[in-house]
Amino acid sequence: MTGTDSLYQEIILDHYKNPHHKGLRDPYDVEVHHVNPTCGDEVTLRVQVRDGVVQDVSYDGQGCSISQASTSVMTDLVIGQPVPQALGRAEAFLALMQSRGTLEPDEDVLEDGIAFAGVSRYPARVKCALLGWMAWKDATAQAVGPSTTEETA
Amino acid sequence: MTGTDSLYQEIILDHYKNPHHKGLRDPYDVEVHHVNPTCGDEVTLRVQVRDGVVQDVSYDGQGCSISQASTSVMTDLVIGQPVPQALGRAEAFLALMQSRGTLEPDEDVLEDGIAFAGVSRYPARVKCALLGWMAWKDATAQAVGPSTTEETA
Amino acid sequence: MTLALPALDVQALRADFPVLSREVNGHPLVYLDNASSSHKPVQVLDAVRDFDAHHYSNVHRGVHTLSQEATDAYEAARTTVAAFLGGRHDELVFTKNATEAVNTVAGSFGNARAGERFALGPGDEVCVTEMEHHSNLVPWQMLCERTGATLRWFPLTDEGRLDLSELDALVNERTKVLAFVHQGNLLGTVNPVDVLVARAREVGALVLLDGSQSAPHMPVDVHALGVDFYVATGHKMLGPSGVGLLWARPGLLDAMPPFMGGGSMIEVVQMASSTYAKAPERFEAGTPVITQAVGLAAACDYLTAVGMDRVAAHEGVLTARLLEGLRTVQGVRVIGPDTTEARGSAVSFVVEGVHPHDVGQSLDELGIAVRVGHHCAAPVCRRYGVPATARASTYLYNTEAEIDALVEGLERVKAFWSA
Amino acid sequence: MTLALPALDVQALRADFPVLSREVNGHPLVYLDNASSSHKPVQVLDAVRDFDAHHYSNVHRGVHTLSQEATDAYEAARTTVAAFLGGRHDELVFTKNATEAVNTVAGSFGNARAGERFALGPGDEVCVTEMEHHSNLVPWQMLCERTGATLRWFPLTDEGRLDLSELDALVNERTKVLAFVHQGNLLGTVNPVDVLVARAREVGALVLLDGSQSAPHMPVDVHALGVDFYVATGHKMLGPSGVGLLWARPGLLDAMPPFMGGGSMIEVVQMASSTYAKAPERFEAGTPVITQAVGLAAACDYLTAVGMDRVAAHEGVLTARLLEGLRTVQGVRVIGPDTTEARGSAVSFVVEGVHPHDVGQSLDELGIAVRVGHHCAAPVCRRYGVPATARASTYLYNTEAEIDALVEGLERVKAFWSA
Ligand SMILES: Cc1ncc(COP(=O)(O)O)c(C=O)c1O
Ligand SMILES: Cc1ncc(COP(=O)(O)O)c(C=O)c1O
Repeated sequence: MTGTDSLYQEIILDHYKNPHHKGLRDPYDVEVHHVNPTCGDEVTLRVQVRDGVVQDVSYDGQGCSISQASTSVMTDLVIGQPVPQALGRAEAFLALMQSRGTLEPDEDVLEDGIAFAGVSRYPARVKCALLGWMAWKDATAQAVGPSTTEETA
Repeated sequence: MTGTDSLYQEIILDHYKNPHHKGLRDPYDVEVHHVNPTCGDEVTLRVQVRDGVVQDVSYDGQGCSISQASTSVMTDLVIGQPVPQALGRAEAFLALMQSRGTLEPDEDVLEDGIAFAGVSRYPARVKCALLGWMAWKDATAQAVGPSTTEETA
Repeated sequence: MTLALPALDVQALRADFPVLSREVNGHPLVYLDNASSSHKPVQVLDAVRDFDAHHYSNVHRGVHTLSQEATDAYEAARTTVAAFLGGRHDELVFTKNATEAVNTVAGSFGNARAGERFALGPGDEVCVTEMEHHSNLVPWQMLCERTGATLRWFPLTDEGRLDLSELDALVNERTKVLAFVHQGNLLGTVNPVDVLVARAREVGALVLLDGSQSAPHMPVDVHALGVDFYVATGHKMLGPSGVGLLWARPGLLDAMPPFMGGGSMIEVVQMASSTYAKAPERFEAGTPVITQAVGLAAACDYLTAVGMDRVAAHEGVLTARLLEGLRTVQGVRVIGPDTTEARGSAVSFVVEGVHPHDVGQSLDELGIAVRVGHHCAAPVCRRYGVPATARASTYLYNTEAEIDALVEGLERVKAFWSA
Repeated sequence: MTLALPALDVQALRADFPVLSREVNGHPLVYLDNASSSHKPVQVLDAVRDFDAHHYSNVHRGVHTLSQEATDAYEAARTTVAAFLGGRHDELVFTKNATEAVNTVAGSFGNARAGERFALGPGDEVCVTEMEHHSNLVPWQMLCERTGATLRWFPLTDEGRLDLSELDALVNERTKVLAFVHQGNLLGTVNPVDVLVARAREVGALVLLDGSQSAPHMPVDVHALGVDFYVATGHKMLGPSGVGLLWARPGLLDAMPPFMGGGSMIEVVQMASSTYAKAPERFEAGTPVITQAVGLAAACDYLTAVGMDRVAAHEGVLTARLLEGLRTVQGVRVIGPDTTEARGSAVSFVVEGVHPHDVGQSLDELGIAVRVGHHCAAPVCRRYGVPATARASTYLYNTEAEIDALVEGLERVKAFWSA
């Protein structure tokens, strides 16, 4: 069931079985809860931003291999990055997901994320791959937005 | 455009061009106004019933050849008949119209009405053929019904 | 008439439409009932059958291959149809017909869940015209009955045009929505969208344009038209029955409450209450009109390949010939504009002394299909003092010879009925 | 298992369904997503194409030959489909899907124009069950929100059945309508219609039965069932997408106000207001789903020729084998009844440690199509503590070998994901 053509690249399976940065941690600025209504997958995600840098991202949730692995890869890609760079990576990942298999991903930008290129050919799974990223974008926007202080937990 | 197969039998054309009993007359018990919403055809029809016999039917209206001729034939068939017999003829005509070309009409009962047998193969025209008959049934039911006296004009 | 474009190769086009080689009552079929519904080329028939036979499945709901193929086809159809009208993918809702599309919009007004622009109540006004198809009239009547708003309408001139002399009074500060037809289905009139939209903008009214007769027959760019909503229906534009469309200016759909509840239009469902998906899904409750959307996209592709400007030019030629021909038949009166200026290809007429039903039936005996009746526009008949009309309406596959056959047929009909 | 009837010749049937000879990912397609949507035999594909290619026209509106042929075909389809369910011609409304049918009924309640039996307001109750498809839940939620009525529901037992212990409390004197599913689409449960109808009769509540999953899979006689409304959807019963149906007990439709306004549903239209046609036309605003109704009738003819009792018996055999097979796969848990008693052929399950999405995707790599997700019944998933399920659902064309392929496939999926 694997192979170069398969959705389930080794990198994805590795992240799924051994997710990075999983488990909710303190301290954090913002916590969000996102749900994929079409399949019931959900993620609770925390973000801490300091001096314009993504200090930490932690999360918990349930979901399929794609959503779990994608969230794990996302934490690797954004933790420690200045917010604009991290957002750039999120945009690059989003573009890749919407490409329907037509984009050649840039390994320098997306690292392990390139393993998801094949997912873009499976429209039903694109939302899975984006669940964690969308939660992170939402939480980060809140954390850096003007209303940060009021909205933090 | 005529012929044994055509909708437009000679009998129908004759009644259309020289309608019987046309024009509204006094005296009458009940007057009704019926409309065929799909084509805008309309008929105003008066009925007088005496001692259980259809004394007179008079009418005016606008409509296609089928509705005009059918109303003309109807007046021939019901005027002078006892109400039950007249209603029987109405039922026979209705059955013919709904037969989709499968009924052999009884000339003793329907007289010139048998010329309409072909109309039953044209569902869009069946309503035309029934307009005058339905108006007559309605008016007659009112004329002989328990509430006759209140409802007459 | 000189054309800016190379004319259509109508004979070649006709070969794509199987029904056009039929005989009716011993005569070659002359199909002039296109304003009621059009026929489908083999390209559409094949797209429908191929999809149903090999790629069909329910959409939006599965990870298996067929379900992905079907979802891809359905969403690609949305893109194609939206683009055909100058719109974008997520601005387009598939409905079962234009009627459902109008009802969806009308249902949003005066609904507590809707955005502010959809507030409607006593004292507010809804404006339509006297030339509307029942499908763009009755939903607004029902809305006014439900909300207590007042229905107003533009009257018609003797020539079959909107009487705009009271424009500023009819569309005023109380007007919340102005709904009108792009091209009238009985009169054939093409309305001055720009004038009406400009006035609606002045007073802040939303504009719904009924494009059921314009999408099939002329190039349409919804953004350029400047309207807020545009509806059309697949079966009149070479597509299957059972599919219509609602296009809306970005932002509007998201402010509208759902019209129907059910599968696919939801976000989170609890037993006690639910939240709803974004547009367009919010307005596509239940299993959508999947195959029909695929068929409609194939129809749009066909029309695009032919070129909508060429379709319009071809119909212009036919309409001119038809109006001219009718003028030669004594006792024929055209209901609607009698020149090709700002008019489409639906031409209604009455024949003195012969009821429209009899005109239609007698023409059918010659193989000529026209429509007779009130054409779902009863108030127009009333306005022009006729119980009904006969209507000939052409499309890209009709020929000048067919126009001539109709004109000649009318002479025979007259002869028969005056015999 | 002994059958009272000669078994189906499944191989012969399969030849009628073009898609079944497809390969998916290098394997023969094993289509087990029938509860979501079914495939169409060539008999239906041909009926659709032949009608569209040679007899199509708009209906109810013309005297010309094509329009008469189309009207005949459409109305004959109404008779056929009604008869398939034990109903009569004028008791049946064609909609675009089951969802529209439910919304049409729900829309009648609490409407000032509706008959007394449709009165609904604060203090009144609407009763559903926890196993409803969103399409038979959300419309009732919207109705309660609109009218202030209270929504109540039957909970489910651990075995996947309706918990009827509070029957008399849940269906009481305040209950105006009881809407429930005949055969659950996620659980496969067949509900005791007689018990629920008897109680509804005691308190005078109207009963809507959602037959979306029963019409395709078992003999149905709406009059014998004793319900007031029955809805179903064409695409799940070998018919095209884009057509559903609403059957109603005589007298009820005529007491209901129209759901949508437009062409064909009217009687007399004036600019200021209109009167409406009788049922069924009153509920078919605009150009109806003409070709789709013709296709659905062809599907009913096909099912009738096979015999609905034989379809049910065949699926009973497959379901028994499936339940047995799943029992052999360690870590698989069936959500819903685990015997064939009072259950249909939709079988939901979860695989320990493997998310349903991954189960479905991995099975697809073996050519096996099952559906995964909440199956438009999110509350059922919540009830059984799972985010989603995988669901295998058979139909008349499935074989025992395909069941075995699924069971074997699940072993391979498990092996892959636990590697
Ligand atoms: C039980 C049940 N009810 C209602 C529906 C809705 O049918 P449709 O989506 O065709 O409207 C479905 C299927 O989707 C179903 O399984
Ligand atoms: C101008 C116009 N509007 C609306 C409609 C309604 O379209 P449909 O019946 O497909 O909903 C039609 C045609 O019937 C039409 O000609």
